[in-house]
Amino acid sequence: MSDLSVSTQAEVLSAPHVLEYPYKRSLGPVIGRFFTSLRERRIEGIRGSDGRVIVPPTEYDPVTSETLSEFVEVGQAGVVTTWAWVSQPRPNHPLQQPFAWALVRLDGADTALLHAVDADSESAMRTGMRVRVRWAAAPEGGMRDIECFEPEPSA
Amino acid sequence: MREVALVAFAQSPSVRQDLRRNEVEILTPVIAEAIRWGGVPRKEIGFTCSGSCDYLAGVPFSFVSALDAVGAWPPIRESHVEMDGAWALYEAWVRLQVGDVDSALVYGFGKSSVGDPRDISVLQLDPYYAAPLWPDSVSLAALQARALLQSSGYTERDFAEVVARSLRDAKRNPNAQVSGDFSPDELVKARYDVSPLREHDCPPVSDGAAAVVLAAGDLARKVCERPAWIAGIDHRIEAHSLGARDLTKSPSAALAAEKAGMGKGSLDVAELHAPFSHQELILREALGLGESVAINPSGGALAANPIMAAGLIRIGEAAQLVMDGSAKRAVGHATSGPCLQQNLICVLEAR
Amino acid sequence: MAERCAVAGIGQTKYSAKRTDVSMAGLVREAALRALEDAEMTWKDIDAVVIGKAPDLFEGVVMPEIYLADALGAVGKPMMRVHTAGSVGGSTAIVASHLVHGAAFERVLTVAYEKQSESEATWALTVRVPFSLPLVAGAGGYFAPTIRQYIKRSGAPENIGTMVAVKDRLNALRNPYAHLRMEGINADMVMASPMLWDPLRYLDACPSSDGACAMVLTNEKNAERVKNPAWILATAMRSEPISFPGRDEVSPRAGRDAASELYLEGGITNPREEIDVAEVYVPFSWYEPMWMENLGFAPKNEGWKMTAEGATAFDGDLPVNPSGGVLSSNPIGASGMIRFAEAALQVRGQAGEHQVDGAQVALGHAYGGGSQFFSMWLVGSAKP
Amino acid sequence: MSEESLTVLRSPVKLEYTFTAGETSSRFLRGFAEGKILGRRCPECEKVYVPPRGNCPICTSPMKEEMELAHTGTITKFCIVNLPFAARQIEIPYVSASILLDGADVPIFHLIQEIPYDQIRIGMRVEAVWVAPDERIPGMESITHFGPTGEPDVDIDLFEDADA
Repeated sequence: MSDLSVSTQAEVLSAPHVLEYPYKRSLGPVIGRFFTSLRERRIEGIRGSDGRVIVPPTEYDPVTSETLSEFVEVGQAGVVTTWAWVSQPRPNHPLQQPFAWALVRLDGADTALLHAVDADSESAMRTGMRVRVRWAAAPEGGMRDIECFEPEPSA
Repeated sequence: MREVALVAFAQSPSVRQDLRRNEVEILTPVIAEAIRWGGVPRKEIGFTCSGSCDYLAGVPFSFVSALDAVGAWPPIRESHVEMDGAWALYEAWVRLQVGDVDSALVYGFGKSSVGDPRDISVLQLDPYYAAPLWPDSVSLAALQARALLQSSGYTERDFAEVVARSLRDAKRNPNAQVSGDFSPDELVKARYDVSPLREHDCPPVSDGAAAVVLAAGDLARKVCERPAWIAGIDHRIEAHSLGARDLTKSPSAALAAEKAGMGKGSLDVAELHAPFSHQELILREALGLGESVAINPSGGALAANPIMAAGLIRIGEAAQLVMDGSAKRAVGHATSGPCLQQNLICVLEAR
Repeated sequence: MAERCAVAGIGQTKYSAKRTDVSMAGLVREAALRALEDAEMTWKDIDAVVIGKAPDLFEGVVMPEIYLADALGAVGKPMMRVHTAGSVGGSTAIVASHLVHGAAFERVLTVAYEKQSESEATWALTVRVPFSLPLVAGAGGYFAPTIRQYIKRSGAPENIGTMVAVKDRLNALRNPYAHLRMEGINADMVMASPMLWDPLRYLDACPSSDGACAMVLTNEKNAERVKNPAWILATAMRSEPISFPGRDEVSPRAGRDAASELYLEGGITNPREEIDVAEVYVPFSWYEPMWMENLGFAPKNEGWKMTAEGATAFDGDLPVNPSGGVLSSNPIGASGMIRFAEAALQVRGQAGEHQVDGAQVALGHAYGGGSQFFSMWLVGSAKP
Repeated sequence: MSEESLTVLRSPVKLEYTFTAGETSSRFLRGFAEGKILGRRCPECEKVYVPPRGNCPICTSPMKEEMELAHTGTITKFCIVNLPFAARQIEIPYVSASILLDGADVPIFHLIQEIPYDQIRIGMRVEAVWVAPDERIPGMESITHFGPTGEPDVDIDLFEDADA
């Protein structure tokens, strides 16, 4: 494929430029509670206007935009609804060895959570498989308190 | 609704990396060509609106220096959206409906080669639940592609056929960055980027710009032989969290098409802004596009994807076909956000 | 005349240095809900959402409308994000009014915000770009030299800036939403604050705030169901390049042209007499006299006399920034919309403690970039 | 683990870019390495821009004609910066000023030194002070600052409008 990059003038100057900042994000009641329970190795969803349990808990209903407040604890294992295999992880990815991104519908939840699955190979992944949480050793508050998911050992 | 038409469209050749020129230097000749072709003298343009993204350039206010490409003196009526130029076109269309202004210059530009668009796109995501995991744009698109494969009869070969057709059509497009003859069988053997998407299922990294001139009523007829009239234009957005959406459907595209009156007549051609091959399949279904509608004769975003201009280019390409008489009724589509979360439909027709 | 448009609802958050009790969605939601309640509407009554904010670097969230769709009830609706630097709050309101004026939208929610405590304003404004010297030290460093030119050209006495800084902070004491509420503010306090960018002292400069402002704009039919809507009499926007030969940065032509178009469209021939109150974008004290001239309220080089004579004070003949202005609250992306909204509050008679008696016609004004983007509107209590 | 609920998420963001000066700017920057200040002239408006741009911001015509500018000029505006902002790289207080170089029609932006800050004024004549020839690099840092020339002040007529 003819990828044309125009750099006929060799002496055009270029220089590295880094945009970096340690943003400090205030969380508010819903996200704050979710991360607090994550730190205690519990996962809480929130009930939407139509009764669906939404995980992770959104502050406002995705359909009616109503303010949500009723928390519901959900399971720490669930079903993969879709996945994608990363053979070459990028520096910021949650895992640095080949892994799968997945949307995981946890037991008791009606929507899926986006996270990484530490599977041995792409062939180990399929929609509908069950995976469970692998908790981070030292939680700091945030989605990475879930280090990743791992396939549930078949019974 | 006041009659408004596209009377000119210009774009820069899409390139992997333009080391020679900065954004303004790429944009200036494109705007000059659109103005020259649009027939409305620069100083008489009633409104100017542009789309760009600071983060793409890595500096705040990158759109301010772009004003130099427009010649904003004496001072002009001007606005800017931090969105694809297609939304700047929508704002200009609305501005012309007010009635006190008869023409508008719209442009979109971006150099995706300066930063890494796969990571920059992460900062669009939910800053608490998604962005901290850094799921890059190809990873999210791959999740959508897998969901489509599971829920429909489509196969990875169908993805490859979209790519093969696009890159073959792109051979006739002088501004395409990637083009050529590839067989679907050959393409499905290529290595995955993030499975199930292969490198060619994904858009190229591109530097580029595009500009359009809009004119209302008699002015459009005066300056353009065959104006591409905007029969309808609308855009809609869906909920953000991926886990709460049905990624295999595009309800916002379907709703925008309905509101824009796309179904009120047969279509000759559709330029769909589908940066990933599987997204064209989702959009074709959402918009009910049958075999009779030519899809992406320009090669689409798979052949050239200057972020912040690629959506405007779709509308420009569709309008171009109406203006040169090869299409009577066409649709241009633009998308924004992860996995087609927000979609705009612009219906163009000859009158 | 295109479809008439009016402000039917206004919502503001309490502006403060840090809102640690809400997420970004929570912040914009607070203002939007108050605007809906003021307009006696709910989310499903809204046809479209237009959101505005300044550079995304402040919060590190690119194109935040994508994430904020649910919070602002935009799902299934058109949603747009305007960004014209400092003037964005104003231009966002104007874009929203065009959706009503031109494109037959009946009820449009428009919101502008900034949550600057997620990073530091000065960092975002002084990102060091390769091949350029790191000389600009925040907005104050950019505008102080132009202020010096004004002082030299107009012969204004040195204390005019201090007078504006005191006046706006006194006004803020009458505004429950204001960020800075400095009891006992006086000239000595301003003069004692450290000189940051000569001639601008710390108290000559605006604070960095978290905050959001929202309005519901409606067409004529819907406006009539609301008690005392603020009717939009005129809007204007102008832009000029940041640097070209002979540019008058003290009183940019883009501001003058926008003002003359605004007054023409609004039927104003003598702005000083016919406009009852003005909310003007004054992020650094000296910009009040400069904008008085740019807006045609005072002849060239004489704007400072309005400040000196008390004309712009709360009880003056043209009260400027009765809300306390940008000097008292500055969530950058929202500051322009706050000016527009406060003008609307005045003509609706809803400005509470800082209501200017009998205000019938009010000006909302915003500027951005290197004094090169201007957006302004005139609102009135009577239907045009 | 502390008991009360979490209220803040630390979310570091780091994005790397390769910034390209572009053709016109690169020639301008390279000029400094050779001790030159390069500008370009618009063929239509006949105004000289420094730093030069690919096209004229007023009439947008391409600007190809390059010329070398004098190293002397006049201060059109300035400010004494005392703000201790975190990312500063220059000791405060420092004076940054707009300097209209002789022969140019738009000012450049640089430091003023070698004069007590309270004596700096608009209209003052200044000249560039360069680093030693072998230390020059393609960038404005090759000029450390501008210092007073001692010539009498100029009455800058700054405020006529360009009615291009």
